[in-house]
This record gives sequence, structure tokens and C-alpha cells, in this order.
Amino acid sequence: MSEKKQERVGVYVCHCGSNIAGVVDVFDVASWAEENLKHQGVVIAREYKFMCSSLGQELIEKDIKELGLTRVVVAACSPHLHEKTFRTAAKNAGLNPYLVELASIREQVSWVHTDKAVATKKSKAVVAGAVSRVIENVPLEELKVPINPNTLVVGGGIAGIQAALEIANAGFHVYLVEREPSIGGHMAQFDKTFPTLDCSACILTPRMVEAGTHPNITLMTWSEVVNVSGYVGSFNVTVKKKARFVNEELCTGCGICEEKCPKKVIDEVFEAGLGYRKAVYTPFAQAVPKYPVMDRENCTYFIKGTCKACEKFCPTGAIDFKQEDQLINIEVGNIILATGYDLFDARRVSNYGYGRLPNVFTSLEFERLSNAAGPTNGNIVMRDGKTTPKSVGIIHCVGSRDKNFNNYCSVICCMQGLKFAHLVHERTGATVYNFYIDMRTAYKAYDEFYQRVLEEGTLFVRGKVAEVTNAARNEHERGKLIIQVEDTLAGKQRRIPVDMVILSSGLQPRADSKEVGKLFGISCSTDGWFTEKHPKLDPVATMTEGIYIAGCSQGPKDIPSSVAQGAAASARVLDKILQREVALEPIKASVNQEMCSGCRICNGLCPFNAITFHEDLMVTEINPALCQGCGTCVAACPAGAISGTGFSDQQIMAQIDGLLLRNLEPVGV
Amino acid sequence: MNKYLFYPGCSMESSAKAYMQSMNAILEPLDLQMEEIEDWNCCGATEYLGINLIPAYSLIARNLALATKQMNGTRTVTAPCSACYLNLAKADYYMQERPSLGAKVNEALAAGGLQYTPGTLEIRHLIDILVYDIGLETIRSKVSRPLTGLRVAPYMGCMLPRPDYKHRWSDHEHPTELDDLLRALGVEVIDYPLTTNCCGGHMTQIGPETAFELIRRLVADADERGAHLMATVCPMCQMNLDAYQGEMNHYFGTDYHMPILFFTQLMGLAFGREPGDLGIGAELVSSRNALANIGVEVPVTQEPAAPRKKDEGLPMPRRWTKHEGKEAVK
Amino acid sequence: MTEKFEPTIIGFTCNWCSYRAADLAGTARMKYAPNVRLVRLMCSGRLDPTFVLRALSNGADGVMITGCHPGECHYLEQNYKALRRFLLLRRVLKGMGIEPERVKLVWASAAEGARFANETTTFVEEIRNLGPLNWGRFIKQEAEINESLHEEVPA
Amino acid sequence: MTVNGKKPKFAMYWAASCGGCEIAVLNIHEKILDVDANFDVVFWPVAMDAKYKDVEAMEDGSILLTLFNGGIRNDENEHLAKLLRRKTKILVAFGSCACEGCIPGLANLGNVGEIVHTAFNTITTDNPHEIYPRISFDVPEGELHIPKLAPMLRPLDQVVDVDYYMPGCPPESHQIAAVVDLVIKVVKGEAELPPKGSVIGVGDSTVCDECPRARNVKTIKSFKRIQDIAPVDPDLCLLEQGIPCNGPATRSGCNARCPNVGAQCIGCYGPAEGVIDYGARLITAFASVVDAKEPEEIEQILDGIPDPTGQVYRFNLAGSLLKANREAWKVK
Repeated sequence: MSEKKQERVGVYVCHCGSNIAGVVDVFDVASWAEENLKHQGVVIAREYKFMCSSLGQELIEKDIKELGLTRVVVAACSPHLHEKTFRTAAKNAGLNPYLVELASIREQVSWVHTDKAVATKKSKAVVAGAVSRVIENVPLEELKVPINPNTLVVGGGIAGIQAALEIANAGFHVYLVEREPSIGGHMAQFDKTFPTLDCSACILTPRMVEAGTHPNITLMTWSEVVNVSGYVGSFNVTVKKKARFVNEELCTGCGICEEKCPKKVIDEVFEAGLGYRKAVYTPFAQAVPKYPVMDRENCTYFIKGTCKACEKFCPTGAIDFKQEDQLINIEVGNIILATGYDLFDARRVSNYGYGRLPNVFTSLEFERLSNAAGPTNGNIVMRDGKTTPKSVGIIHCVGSRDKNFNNYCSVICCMQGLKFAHLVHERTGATVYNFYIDMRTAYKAYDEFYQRVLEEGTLFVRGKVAEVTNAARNEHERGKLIIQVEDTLAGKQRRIPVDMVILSSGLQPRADSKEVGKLFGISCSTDGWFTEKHPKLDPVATMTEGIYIAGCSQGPKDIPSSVAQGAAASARVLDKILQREVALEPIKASVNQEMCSGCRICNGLCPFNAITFHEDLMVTEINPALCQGCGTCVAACPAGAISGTGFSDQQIMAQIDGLLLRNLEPVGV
Repeated sequence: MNKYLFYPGCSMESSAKAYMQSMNAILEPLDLQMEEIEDWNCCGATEYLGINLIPAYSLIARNLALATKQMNGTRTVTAPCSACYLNLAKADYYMQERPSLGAKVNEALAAGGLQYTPGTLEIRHLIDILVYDIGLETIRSKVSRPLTGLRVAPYMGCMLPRPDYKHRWSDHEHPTELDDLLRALGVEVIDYPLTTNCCGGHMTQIGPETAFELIRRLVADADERGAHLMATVCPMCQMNLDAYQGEMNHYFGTDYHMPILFFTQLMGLAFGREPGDLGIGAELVSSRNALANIGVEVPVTQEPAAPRKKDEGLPMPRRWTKHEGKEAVK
Repeated sequence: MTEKFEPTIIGFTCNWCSYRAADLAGTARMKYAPNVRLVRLMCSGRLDPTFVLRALSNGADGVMITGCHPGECHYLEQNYKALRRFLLLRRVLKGMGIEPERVKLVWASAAEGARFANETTTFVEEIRNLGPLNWGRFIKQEAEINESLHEEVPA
Repeated sequence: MTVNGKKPKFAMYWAASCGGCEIAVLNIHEKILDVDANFDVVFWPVAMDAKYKDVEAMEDGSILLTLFNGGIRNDENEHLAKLLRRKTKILVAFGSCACEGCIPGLANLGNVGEIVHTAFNTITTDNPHEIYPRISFDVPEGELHIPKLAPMLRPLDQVVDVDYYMPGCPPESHQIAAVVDLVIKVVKGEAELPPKGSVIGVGDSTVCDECPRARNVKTIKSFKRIQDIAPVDPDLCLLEQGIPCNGPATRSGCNARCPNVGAQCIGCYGPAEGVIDYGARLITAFASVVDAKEPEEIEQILDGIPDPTGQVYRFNLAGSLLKANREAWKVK
């Protein structure tokens, strides 16, 4: 092997206050390194209280300049924390930032081991591994990629609308894709919102109209993303725009077609199964866009080829049965996922009887009941559609904080339960019981709302409801729904007969969240919520550059938090757009064309389609822009013709030898 | 030919002779063959496990050990009585879950030259086999005299659906297996919320007042919902509701007259067998006028309930069914 | 008490899941056996069987390969390729007289610090039971071997 | 570099090998005359009579070129290797045995004691009195010696410093001819020697580069032995048909001799340039083409390769990172 130029390596062992020095003998590690790794090029080895402090960084910068260091190893915390800090320090001193290597002796040594001697010995091995590896590092430059200023927002709920409006108002173009016929999301279904009791439509519809008419927003409703490829700055997205069978240019939104349509169907989505809609419909009056859609499964024309009433009565001839689904390709630089949540299916809690006992309603069903535009015009009535209940029981935490269903707290069901209690009081004067285990009213003006509902005379029973049954045991219970609950404050079992029960159900990730995650290349938590880059410090970004998440898709939250996250995600996108280009980690794979025999074994391994085969030259090539740097092809190439920067074979093999203390002079450890 | 190892249990030969008789009557049409376990012994019912764990489990496990010697062709042991089924299932489950218990039980069995490795056998109740192995289609195809007009309250009892170790049942509170089976016979099944509430078990011996209250709730609710009779899957439930119904009436001053039959008796009737061959009439609360609705072509005495007016009420959401599966929605 | 055998184990982690699980075990101050020395790869798919052979032939007594759970890989599906390589590598190691249990594959997501710590400790015990591998110990003492072997070759 | 006008000296020696490499040298047809014309063959046990003491008598470095084939199995091989190293300017590890141990190297899968036992006391060899060869044995005429077996077979470069490597089992005659021409040119000063330690007489890629068969993205549902596939598609890549072909990881230079005639490559030309462990490259190659995600299914597909160790280390065992089976390490 050709004799390599001797590198000049600086080793810096951090005390991290007592986090490391408390367990690892940092002085011993530093002196050991200087003593035993001299032949590998270690010219200086220091220990310092806080390497990440500006003084610590200056220490490195001074050494690089004065001692002409060509490599730096910092034995401190995890690279995920301060790799950037020390790379910038090296850069300031004129050393290529990728010639710095972090040896983690805090998270992976001092914090997890107790025996001081063993921890010190392990730290030496880790430092030796890092030194052997850093010698093999090569200078790299970040790959600059242009940022396409267009943005894709998936999901037209309040979070998606907020994100789209912020970006559009900043003067950049947004594609807002929504699966349902209209934007608005779950919020459009609510009657009132807590704690202010604002009418949900009154505060939502203006934002919907603003989004619907904004010159910088292309609204794509009744559409779904079916394919995503590319990387931050240039994503290529395919959107399937389902056929509406209504020509959007001609339609004026007059609604005659819906009026005349003879086919009535239960509206499972917007009316939560409580109301009806026609085969051609707009989900609600204030829908944006106002164009109706045709439900292919239920429209008589599509089933039997007859009827066509809507076509006859349409004043502008906008009905077009020939319309086809369209696949539209759009180019965007960043993507925000605001796909919202699904309501927990209360039928799974069989002892609460939803789906078996008629007068048990879910929270969304009650939202439609209490909504003036709902199936009962806002009259709170029982399942028979006529009788007003005299007593109502509202059960909190249905499906949440329950190891049989969802462990987590869904954040909004307490306030939602209180809102229902208030509405029932206001509209019917019925006696209201709220069954809760903990009253969670944490945000601004929430607890004040709780006090108000208390003063209105709501009866609060602290206890997890055991069962809702219609098996009466005495005259007093006949014909009623009996709520069996252990009242933990009164310390006894109670059976409370009521006319109607409302289940304040919890929130759940979308049923297809795992598939959607895979489509956009992000992962989900075990429950199914999208995984944020960092739960505390980076809640709207994801591990994948250029993909952001907002609202309930990231976890259960109330409307103010969803709006805040929508705005936060848009800010992150705007800062990417304004940078015009983004630096990608220079961790890429590349093929040595002479050595490549064209065996094509690597061709099937890249989910990002970065590997292409040239039939003419019978060789493979890797597109550095598409390559995400996972290194699978580097490890797979039988001819060893594919090399990877940042994690090359030489670096890793050297680190293995270093960790096993194979590169030492005869002086043992 | 579906072959199963059969553990009859004590009551099938005494207080629940009718259950045995009616079961035997439906074996042949359903192509079912029951091979009784040689020299089986009592399963300790609901009492013994509460008194002394190791001897109780050894007593039960002895049956399992004997069954493993007759396993030619099948590894499923079936028991018609819920208490026997649960005890056998518990023995198999806990010998696996707690190896120390398993070892002690095997130590006891060794004295009799027997041994049982947990997991070798599958323990399933009779109705589980009828619904899921034989299948409702086959049962429906065998019905020659549909029991239309007979209103029955389906009473599954508490020992089948809970604890449901092997997730065999559609729901732990409101299982629908018995409802579906009775509907297959043409029966009009009423919506009976107390289908898995406890009948008191051995409480009739220890605290009769509590037992009477439990029995009253079950019978009163069925009566209030217009059931002609109650169908049950367990000899202990049948005995408690039937034999103690008189004393319960006396205790509360009520005069309920709710016949308690075994679901296999109804199946026998639906398969065209005569009531006499099915042990019908042996029950203390006579089912004669209840069966008058379908027994003989006697015009139904009560006015048939007015056809339900198509009410304008709000639509009901779809009922929860087993094959929809809990995981599907999670 | 005789000197207890302390195995040396090389662990390969993937940057997005198992490395962060190790970090999480650190921030949560979970204690686990110190015998594993970690190498950070971008993905478990980057694992080249050469790395495992290098570790085993250079003094490691065991190798632990960790990555994201199948289906949760940051690069979508590259951990399946690591699984396939692992299964074939184990068979080759068996042919070389190395107990396949000396190389273990463990999936741990970024949130499973405890799982990472427990799996590490259990694996260290498993290797301790298997005893030292110390490959190539005899090559160094070339001379003595020849003498010692000399007698063994049946005259 | 001619030595004062006289023809440069050439030597060839065979250690633990099958002699195929010697025949391959003869197989360069009339070019053997060029060898004779340009070289003074001083030591070539298979072709001429020469004694070790003749070689020992030569000056150090007086032999220009030595083609050393065969692995180092016993102390005689080792002695000659060290001797020829001293005597030769250009020592070439000639053929797979010298480069990486080759088939004789597979003895490292067992313990050396087994070799002797297998050779002298098996079904085909009656040895009731357990008589085995002895290292030294006294006879009236004096003490007889035979070479002593080393614990493991080692390639040449693990015993002495090697100038060039020429893999192949045996190296292709056209490659030998090319090397001979090169050395002749070097002697005449018309060409430069490649850098020390490089692999000569080979291509710079792997066998697929020279293989005429068509190839696509490979998704294998089952591995099979070639005789179990009837008929074998003559034009399609063999690996794609489920036959474990080592071509993708084996050095080119043989013009894909085996795949050309419908047999899978078994890897006699050794690893490609810069590869550290040949077997590891095949493990990752075969793993990459398996089309399954569930462990059980993968294991089922891998069962199609009955002897994975033999498949991936047939020629390269002694040259691999592990070098030998654990049995061979143990002192019996």
C-alpha cells in the first residue's frame, strides 16, 4: 500500500462538568491518547471542562492554526448534539468540517456505566476507534440543491389552511390537496368551539374562503397524493384528482342538482352517520370549493345507467358523466402534512353500548345534533328524532387512557365534554352528569370555562364508567339508560338512569397513517402518529428533510395548538424557500465505472430510484441528488465498485480495528 | 366426520340430562362424533379452585392427561358445560403461564402414572364448535321446522366470554354467537343486555338472597322484553334460573313464569325432533305454553305484535361484528 | 474468585433508530453492560458482512447488529436487506466453526432506550456463556505451535 | 536489467498445489520458446532436475523472475518460499493456491490431525496397527526426514513479501503469455513494471463484465443447483435463474470461461481489486437478490444453497479474514 501522509490529529476529551468526568478519568484518557496513539498522528490531546463552550471551541481553533492539525477528535457527547458545533469550529479555523469526528463517551459510556475503571478503559477504546476512523476521513463539500418555491400542503383542516395561508400571504405558491369534496376538516362539523363558544363555522369559513380565493393557493379537493419522489428542494408529487362529474368552469354552485337528485344516502363522513345526503352533494352549505361531487357508488346513473335528473335540471349544463380521474404531476420544494385524526370507534367499548343502545351518541354525532345546519337543525333530541332528553350523561376518556385501547390522553375530550354539558343545559335544561377521571383543562381560559359549567349546575361524578345498560332493575330505571359507575369521591357504586348518553371519544391516528407515512418517507410512532424530528425542540419537522407535519397528524391537540403548528410549519418552509438552496449532507454513494461489471445486483436496492442502469455502457450510475446516503448499495456491491462518502469502508474498518485496540504499538492498554 | 374428545361433566348425567339428550339428538344430523374421555373425573366446578389451587388443578389436569392418550386424529377437547370448559381451559393456560404450578401438578399426576404438557390440547365449548367448526350455514341447512314466532332471550352466562384467554368470542360483554345460532333456527332473538350477567353460580348455596336478586334481574328483564323463554348453554345457569325461580318468586312476591331451556333442545326442535326426545318437559318451569307458539300448529294465542311502523328516527349505526375485528379499526 | 471472562463486543447501530435508542438510554441514565463498543452507520443496510468478519477475526467475542424495526426504516426498507445478509452470514459463520449466536440482530426504535439497554446486557451474558472467541490467537505464537504440533502428529 | 549480457534467470516452484499451474505455463504453446529464448531456466522441479543446494548456491536476487504456485502447507514449502524470496528479484504468487489458498486451503476447515488420519486410516486404507508417517525415523543408513505439516495452509503473502499476484486456477494461458511478454519487454527496457503488490494478468472488473449473458434486476425466489434446472436458458444470467453464480464478485480476466459454456462461475480468479474478504462480497450479493421480507421465507430461500461456506470460500478460504475454521485454530 502506498505510504499515507502522516495526519496531525488533535484529541479533545470533555469533562462536560461532571457528566463525563464524574465517571470517566478524562485526564487518564487524554494522556493515554497522547501517549499511545502518537504513531497514528495524535500530536496533542487535551481535556477541558466544557468543549462545546465558546472557549472550548476556541481551543480547537487555536490548535488547528498553531499546530497545523489536519484531523480533530472530540470525545464528548452524542454527535446528534454537537457535531455541527465542532464542525463549524473547524471550518472557522480553515479545516474542512468533515475532518472532525465525535466520540460519544457521555450517552454511551459515562451515563450508562458505573464502574470508573471500566468506563475509562472503554472511553480509551472509543477514542482509539475515533482516531483510527478520522484518519480515513476525506474533505467533503456540502451538496447545494436549489429549492423549488412551490409548497404542497396535504390536508385542508384548520392546520393545513393556516399553513397554506401563511405561505401564500408571504407571496409563494401553495398546492392545498384535500381528500374530501371541501376543505374545513373536522372543525367544519362542530357547532361551538371551547372555551369561547365561538360558532365553529363563523371563525372557520372566513379562513376557508380566504384559502379558496387566494391567488397563490391552488386548491385540489376530492384529490389524493398517490406518489412522491425526489428530495428536499425538488419533490415530484403525483396527485390523483378524482372525477367530480361536475364541470367546475360552468357550475355556479346553485345546488339545484342536489335538490332534484332522488337518491338519498346516509352521510357517514360529514354528518357522522346521523344525517342524509344526496348522491350528488356538497358536504355543507359553506363548502369551499362550492362545486358538488357525484358519489359513484350510490348514483343511480352509474349503477343502472338511468335517472340523470341532475343533468336535466342543471341550468348551466355543468354535469359531465364522462369525466375521468386525472393524475396531475406537481413539482414542489417542501411538503407539509396536516392530515388530521380519526375519531376513536366507540363501538369497540362494547360495555358502553354504542351501536347497540339507540340513545348512546358519539361526540361527533352530538356535534351534528347541536349544529343548526345539522340533521335536527340544532335541536338536541334522542335517536327517535323527536323527544328532548330530560337527563344526559357525558362520559369522558372513551378509548383514551385505557390500556385495552389507546394509552395516551387525547387532550380535548375533557373540554369537549364540558362544552357538551353547557350546550345541553342551554338548549334543553336537562340534568347533566359528566363522568370523568381527571378534569384536564390546562390552557388559557379553559379552567374558567370548567368553573362556569360547574356553576350552571352540571353534576360531576369522578369515576370511570363501568357500563351503560338498558336492563332496568326497578321502576325508577325503566326505559332509561343506566350508567353504572364507581363514584370515587362518594366512595360507592352508583347507578344513574339518564335518557341520553354522549361519549366524549378520544382521537386516533388516521387508519392509513402508516401507508401515508411510507408514501412521504417518514415514520410513525407505534400508535400511528407521525414521528417528529424531536418531541420537545423540533415538533413540526421530521427526520426527512423538506417534509413537515402539523396539527393532529402529529398527535392529539386542540385547535389553537393545531393553528400554531400550521403557522410554525409554514415558517420552517419559508426559511427554506428564502435560502434559495439547501445544503445536503455530502453523504452519498458513487460508482467506479471501470470496476462496475454491470451485474445489476444493486439495481433493485434503492427505494429512492437513485440507481440507474445504462444499457449501452452496461454500467450502473448513482444520481447524487437522489441518493439519501443510506449506504445499502455500498455494502451490497459484489465488486466493491460502489464507495460511500462519510461512512466509507476504510473509515469503518479502521474504526473497528481502533475499537478493538488493534492499532496500538506494543504498549498495551 | 368431525371427531372431538368429549368431557361430559357430572351434571350432564344428572340434573342436566335434558342437555345430554338434546345434544345427542343433534350429533347425527351435524355429522359430529363425540369420543368420551375414558375414566374422566369431576372438574371441581366453581368451588374447588377457590379452596385449594394445587389439588384442584391436579384434579382437572387428570382429565387432560387422560385425553392426551386418546388423541387419535383430534387435539380438541369439548365440554358442553361452561364451568367444565372454563376449568379445563384454565388448567391448560395456567400450567403454561406458571411453570412452577405446572411442575407441581405433573408431580401429582405422576403418582397415577399420568403427565400433561400444557398446549397439547385445545379446549373449546360446544357452542364454539357448532358456530365456528360446523358453521351456521350447515345448521341452517338442517332446519326442517323453523321456530318462527318463538321469542327467545339468549343467555350466554359469564364463564364463556370471560376470561377469554384465546380470544375465541366475538365480545367479552355482548357476544353474538348464541344470538346468531338461534337466528339460524328461525328464532326471533330479543336484544337481551344481561346476556353475560352472572346467574349466581354456587351463590344459591352460600348467600341465597344475593342469588335470588341476580336471578330476579335476569328473569325480570327477559320477561319485560317479551321473551317466551330463555336459552342457555350451561347446566348451572339452567338449574339456578329454573329450579330457584319458584323460591325467587316467593322471596320477592313476584310470579314470573320464564321457562329455561338448553339451546341444543331448541336445535333439536328445529331439526324436526319431537319434544319428548329432547328432554323437553323435564324443566321445572314448564315450557309447554311457551312452545305452544311453535309446538303444534296451534294458532298463536297472543296477538302478534303490531308490525313496527317504519319510524322516522335517526339512523342507527352499524352493529359491531366479530369478523370486523378489533385490530382492523385500531 | 477466578478472573471473570469479560467479552468484547462490537455493536453496529443505525443513525436514526438504534443509535438514538442508545442515546436515549444514556439521557435516561439506564445502566447496562459496558462490553459493547458502538459503530455508527447511517442505516443497518450499510452493514457489510466484511465488518462483522473483521471484528470477529480481530478480537471481538460477539457482534450486535441493530437497526429500526422492519417497516420503520428511515430509508423505508433497507433494514430488510440487513436481515437477509445477517441470515446468510450466520450460516457461513457456522461453517467456520463460529457459533451463530455470537452475532445477534436486534431491532430498536428511537424511543426504545430501555429495550436497547436490556438487549445489550442479555447479549453480553449470552456471549459470556459462550466463552472467549479470541480468533487467530495461535497465529501469533507461530513458533511454539509448530513444536507443540510436532509431537501431536502421530509418529 | 539484463545481467551482464547473459539471459536473465527464471524459476518456477510448486508448493501445496495440483500442478495445474505448471501445465498452464506449458499451455502457452509456442510462446514457451520465447521463454526459453529470453530466459535461462534455472529451477523448475516439474520440468528439469535441480537440487535445492543449487538454488542455495546462487547469489541473492540473481533470479529475475520466479513464478511460485501452491500454498504453504509444510515446512519444506516455507523453506523454499523464504529461499526463493531471497534469491529472486520478482516473486510472483502464481495461481489461486499461492494467492489465496485455493482448494488445498479448504483443509483449513478441519484440524491438521484429521488430514493425516484421513490419509492413512480410512475405509479405503486398512491400518490395523495404526501406523502413521513419522517426522523422522532411524534406519541403518541414518535418520530419515519428511516435511512437517503446518497447523494451517497459508497463502504465499502470509509467509514472505510478494511482488505480484497472478490469480486463477489455473491462470488463463493468454494471461500468462501476456505477462511473459511484459517481463520480456521490461528486460529489454521497453516497458515499466507495474507498482509492487499489484495483481497482474487480470481484468479490472468482475466476471459479469466479460459474460455475454443478458441480465436484469434480479429477484430470486429460490436457489437451485444447476442440474436441478432443466433447461438452463443459454442467454440469460445464471444467477437470475436461481443458480448461485460467483461471477459478480470474482475478478475478470478469464473471459467468463465457465458462464460461456453454461456453468456458473465458482470464483477461481478471487476477489476484485481492493476487496478485503471475497466471501463477504458473495454473502451480500446473494442476500441482495433474495426476494423475501419474512425471516422464515428468507431462510427457506437460503436453504437452496446447501453449503454456503463452501460456496463463498471455495478458493479464498486461506486468504479470507477468518483464514480457517475454529477447529484448525484449536491445538488438538
